[in-house]
Amino acid sequence: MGGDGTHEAKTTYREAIREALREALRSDDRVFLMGEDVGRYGGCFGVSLGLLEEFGPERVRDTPLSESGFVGAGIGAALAGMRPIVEIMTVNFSLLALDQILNNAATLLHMSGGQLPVPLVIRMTTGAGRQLAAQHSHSLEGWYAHIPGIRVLAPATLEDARHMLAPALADPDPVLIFEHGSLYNVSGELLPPAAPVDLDHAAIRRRGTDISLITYGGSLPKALAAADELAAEGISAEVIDLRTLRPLDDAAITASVARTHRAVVIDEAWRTGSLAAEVSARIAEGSFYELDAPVERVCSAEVPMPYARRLEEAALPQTADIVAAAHRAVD
Amino acid sequence: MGGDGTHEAKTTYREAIREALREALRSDDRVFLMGEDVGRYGGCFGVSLGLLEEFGPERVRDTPLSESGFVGAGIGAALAGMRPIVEIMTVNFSLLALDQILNNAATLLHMSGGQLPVPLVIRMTTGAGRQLAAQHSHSLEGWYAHIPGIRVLAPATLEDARHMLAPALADPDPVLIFEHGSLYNVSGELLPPAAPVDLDHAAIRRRGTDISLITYGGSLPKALAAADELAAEGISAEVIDLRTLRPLDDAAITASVARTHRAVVIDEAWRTGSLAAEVSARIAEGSFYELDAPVERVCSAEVPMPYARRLEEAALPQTADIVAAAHRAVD
Amino acid sequence: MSPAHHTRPKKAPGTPKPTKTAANKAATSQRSSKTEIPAAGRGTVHRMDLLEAMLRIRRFEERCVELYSAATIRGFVHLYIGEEAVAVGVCEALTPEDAVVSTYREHGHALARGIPAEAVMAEMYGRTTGCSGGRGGSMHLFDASRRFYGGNAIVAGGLPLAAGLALADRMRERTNVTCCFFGDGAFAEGEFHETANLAALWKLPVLLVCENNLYAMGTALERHEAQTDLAMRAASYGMVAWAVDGMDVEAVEQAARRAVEGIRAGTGPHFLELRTYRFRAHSMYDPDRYRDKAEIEQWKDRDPISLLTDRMRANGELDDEDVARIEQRITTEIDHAVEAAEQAPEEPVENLLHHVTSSPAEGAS
Amino acid sequence: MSPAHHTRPKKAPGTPKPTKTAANKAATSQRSSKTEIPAAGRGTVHRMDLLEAMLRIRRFEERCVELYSAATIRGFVHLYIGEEAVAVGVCEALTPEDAVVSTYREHGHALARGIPAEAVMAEMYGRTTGCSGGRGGSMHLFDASRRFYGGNAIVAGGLPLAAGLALADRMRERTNVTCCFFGDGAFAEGEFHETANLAALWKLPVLLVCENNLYAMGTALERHEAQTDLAMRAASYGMVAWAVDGMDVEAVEQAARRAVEGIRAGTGPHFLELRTYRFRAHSMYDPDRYRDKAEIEQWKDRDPISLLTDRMRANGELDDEDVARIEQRITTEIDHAVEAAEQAPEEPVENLLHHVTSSPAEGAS
Ligand SMILES: Cc1ncc(C[n+]2csc(CCOP(=O)(O)OP(=O)(O)O)c2C)c(N)n1
Ligand SMILES: Cc1ncc(C[n+]2csc(CCOP(=O)(O)OP(=O)(O)O)c2C)c(N)n1
Ligand SMILES: [Mg+2]
Ligand SMILES: [Mg+2]
Repeated sequence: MGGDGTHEAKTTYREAIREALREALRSDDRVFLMGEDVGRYGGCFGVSLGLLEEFGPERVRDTPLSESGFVGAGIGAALAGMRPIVEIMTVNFSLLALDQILNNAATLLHMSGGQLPVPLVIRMTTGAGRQLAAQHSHSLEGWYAHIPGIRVLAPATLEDARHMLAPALADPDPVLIFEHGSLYNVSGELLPPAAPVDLDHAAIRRRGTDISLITYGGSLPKALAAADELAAEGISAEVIDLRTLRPLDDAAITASVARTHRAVVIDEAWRTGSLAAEVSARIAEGSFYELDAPVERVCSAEVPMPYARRLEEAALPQTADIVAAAHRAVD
Repeated sequence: MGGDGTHEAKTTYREAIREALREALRSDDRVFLMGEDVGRYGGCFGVSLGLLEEFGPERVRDTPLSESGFVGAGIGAALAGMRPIVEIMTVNFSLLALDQILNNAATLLHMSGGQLPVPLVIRMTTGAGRQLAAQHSHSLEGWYAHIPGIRVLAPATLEDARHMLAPALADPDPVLIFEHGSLYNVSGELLPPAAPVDLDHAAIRRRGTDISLITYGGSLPKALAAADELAAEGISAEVIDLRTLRPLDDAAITASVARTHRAVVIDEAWRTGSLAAEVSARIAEGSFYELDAPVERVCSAEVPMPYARRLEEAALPQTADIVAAAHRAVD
Repeated sequence: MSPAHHTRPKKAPGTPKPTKTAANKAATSQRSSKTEIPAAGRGTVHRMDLLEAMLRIRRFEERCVELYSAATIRGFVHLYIGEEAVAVGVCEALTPEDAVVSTYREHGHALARGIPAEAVMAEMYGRTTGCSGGRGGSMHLFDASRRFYGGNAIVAGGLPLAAGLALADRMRERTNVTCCFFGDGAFAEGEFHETANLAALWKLPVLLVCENNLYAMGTALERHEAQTDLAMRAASYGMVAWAVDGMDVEAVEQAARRAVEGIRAGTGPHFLELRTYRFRAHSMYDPDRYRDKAEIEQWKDRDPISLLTDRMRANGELDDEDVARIEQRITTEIDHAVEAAEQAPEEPVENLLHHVTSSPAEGAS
Repeated sequence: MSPAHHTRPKKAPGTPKPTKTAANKAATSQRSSKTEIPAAGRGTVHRMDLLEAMLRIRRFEERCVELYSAATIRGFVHLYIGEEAVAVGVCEALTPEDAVVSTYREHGHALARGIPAEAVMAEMYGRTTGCSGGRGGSMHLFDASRRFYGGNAIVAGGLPLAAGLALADRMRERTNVTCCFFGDGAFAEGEFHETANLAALWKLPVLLVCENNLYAMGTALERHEAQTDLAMRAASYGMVAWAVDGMDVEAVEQAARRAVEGIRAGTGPHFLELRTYRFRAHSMYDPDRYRDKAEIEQWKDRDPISLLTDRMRANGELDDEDVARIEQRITTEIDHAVEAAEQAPEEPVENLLHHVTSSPAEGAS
């Protein structure tokens, strides 16, 4: 993460996103933010607090509860020259708009023979961990990463939260941004950008030589904690933050596995059919002769998320599970 | 397949499904069929032709165009003691009902602490190959196979088309059945069932020793054709029909790979995040020391399906692609 | 909008006149354990019963606030304070055979339906004795024995289920009614419209109960609905629809009874718009920045509990002693519920994968 | 239902009176190349123009039947025969700056919007010269230069797009109208309702054009809609809504002009229910078992083309020679379109992954 826990907090993930939104709204009058409760309420998780006051109700636009309707309207507005940022409160509700995303946003450019790019950004909260139970704890970004024609981002650090939005808006095609709910309160010092964020590359968050821990989003802090624990045992773990879930940065994954020869993929989605499955398959297919042990996956248990705290904790990937998986791979 | 091409045709895949529906409607008065145009029209692909006349409009129930509404109604009816068979015309429209399937059908049993099983069957057509272009050519069964709490079936033979429905209806939990559009006209002799179809196991459709071709649904005929070609070259390919996409029959996959040490997974979905990725990952993770070559995947190109015939053919897995993948694995 | 938007239930053309019914035995089982209740009447005893039911919800919710603040119960918790007349009045009109489909703001519905406070409280504690075995939490209360089908955290997600439950009852020739609660916010969701059309087209025995509390989270009705007369909108589907004062429990009960009668008589779905207000924020997370304090105070003047107690006091039907006795009984009940929840077992982690499918040994695929 | 259900457009309260406009230059560019058309008038020349536009669609569709039967064009093909007056009348009221969103039954809309028959035909041949480069096919015609945004094979899927196009125009202070075509079947989809509410709530400059041909595939209107008066249903959102005889191209044009005027004047979305009928099956796949042959014949008596030619002949505005001349011109045009399509190149397979994203070298991730 940008800062360490003991540091004087300078900003939070939430504020970093808000600042990115503010910058976008200030610098391009084609940009507007639209979604349920983004205005008066200040955003379901407080992300857009204050933006209505600054930019007014046309550009910070509260919508009715009509996910398909307003996501589709975002697509239409993008076709007509705007640069909409559509917020879907959480990934759980995005299913109601999935037809619009798959069949229109991701498809119009191709279906029209290249005539109709859709410069749209869709943001949504993802993930579990707050005892919100079965209908409010999904991690479905892997589904979106299946769809040709869109880019899928998962900012896991303050810097990515702050700086991924501008290049996302500059992308002529639809970009989906998944913000893990457990990250909003993460705080730290925001490092000034050395260069514009590059949406094509994964980031090495920690260098290591014995094993690659490959993850993204809300699982990054757990992977880093696991790397700490492993380091204490003398195992040097490299931590790869995928950042962009589509297109995947194959080169970064391959290079890391070429160094470490072992990999654990950590993903909060249900194991079967997760993005972790794709990453695991790519490693085994592409780095077959580099691997010294089977790829390990640490994912959520295949259960609709239970409410009870202990059950939820047991269902989710935890640092201890990552450490155990690394042991299996290394031993 | 049940019969070979030269045989006097006894039945078709379409008729086999119709017969299964007829049997279900006859033998249990809690069963009813509901969906768009299942009645007067006879089913969008003619599957339910004649059933309205036989069972009347209450039990062969045409619905408005309201995928979320009538799928949810199917769930409710199942909760209240019926055994609904809901037809969604095609998987493309199932996105509009995905929230109901994921957040209600698959989840109610768990959320309610075991009080509310949902004995519902949902059928839909899947797949491409008929120049229906980007919005009508999806293969999204892999997404459904990601969801805990449901069973996912893909009948690929006349026998499975005819005999999978009864055990699906007997399952106390939701079962999704994917019928590939290109199979409806497949015809052949229907073999009498030796035993009730077992929904937990994959089937070996052809025995072989050199390589495992693992597939399901509409790709099975292509895999069998590839096995023929390979046999001509002296390569003995085993063809595994997964049949049940969730839960996957790990034992069958593992056993086959233990025999052949090589695998090609064939799946009409887009490659990234496909069910083929899960199968490939499972093989590499579970049969790591058995594999003599990287698992190969033959999937659709990552493109919204183009209309033009040659482009569509190029986008879809073809027999030649399977043969080529097998060569890569064997060489 | 102010309380002035309230109207009394209007008679729609073709509605059956209210008739006597024994239907109110439904969810009162829990309450009736303390005293013998005569068949449905408008009398003192009945009003006392309505009062107690509303107070139970109020005090239960207040206890939730404490427990949530102490981080004892978690997740998203949506309180029903201010809306008690709706759940109590409507559930009074249902029989045990009828079905109820609810939302995430459903403590009130669950209690009014007769689910014991103990089972609801234990659910929020995530204990095995909870009405969903601790797997559901505040937003997912279930009780199959009372045909209480949850508990749905997807706005409008319960509506299609309700249509299906009703369809099954109709196909099995049972005269049950399925009652579905949802908010004004759900009106903007496509699922509401798909369900309304299905229900009206197929003349399903559904009671659609719209709790119009004027807000969907922070978004006021007039900023999420082009046409704010929701009863009129529902009527455009060709179903009977009335707007009712949702703060007056007797008005609610009367309208619900009349609607349920109509539905049982085969006249198809009925729609009630219950004009109400939540006195607290949307959820325990919500700082409630978007509402005018004066508006809230104005509505509190029409507190459904005061409204009923004032009426009863004016009639000489209620005195301080009665109130104290009821309050005492409820306090005991809720204290007991909390204690029981605290002592109840947690599900062992080994059982995590139970109830994923009905087969005992399954879970992961 | 029979043709008797037709009504003339009703004036809704508060609608601006029709005024003269130069707006009809829109999609007529293609036709106007053959002759100088005077400013919008109800005169002979104009009617001749409407006739030619309808005939072009009819003949084009008839050619599609032949080509489909010969397996030259493939996929799902939905013909517009019988409904020509709708596309022609409505498009006549639009300017080139206005936007059009359509359905899978859109050959008529595309031609009426002025997309050359050649580009539409080549699309169905799957050739690079097609209006979607051969990647869309019959259900996905596009032409960005004419603001023709497709072609949507998901019923009701285009409606939210239309709201967004209109929102953008409003935010950029452009006075364009977005016209969205959809069928009666779309009325049952949640997306229609979400869009109708958004459009009415935000007063978006949208013209909602419901082609009520009484069937959604094999399901008759009264078996998919609880309330079959669709204009009334739309009006319940607080938008201006009229039912119009969709077989009378002049009535359609008049209503569309009036609606477009109202929208441009800032009175928010307008809804037109155009009562029409498809003379052929739902698609080329459909054996059409669900309709009464007598019903079809009854509707054919109101063929929009005969209706107009009869009127013109009665007025002495049209003779056999005129008809022959127009037919000849159209035959030539379509023959040419077919020939051109046959000779047009196919996209090389190497370009399969083009246009997946805008970056030139991408495709697979
Ligand atoms: C489909 C969906 N979208 C958004 C949300 C987030 N959300 C939860 S409650 C709520 C407001 C609902 O308002 P209303 O229907 O009026 O019910 P109320 O909370 O007022 O009782 C919202 C937006 C959700 N749960 N489901
Ligand atoms: C969401 C969705 N559901 C089902 C279909 C299959 N389908 C295609 S057209 C059609 C009928 C649509 O009827 P209507 O809207 O009246 O238009 P029409 O074909 O009569 O012009 C159906 C059911 C679809 N394309 N999309
Ligand atoms: Mg509300
Ligand atoms: Mg129609």
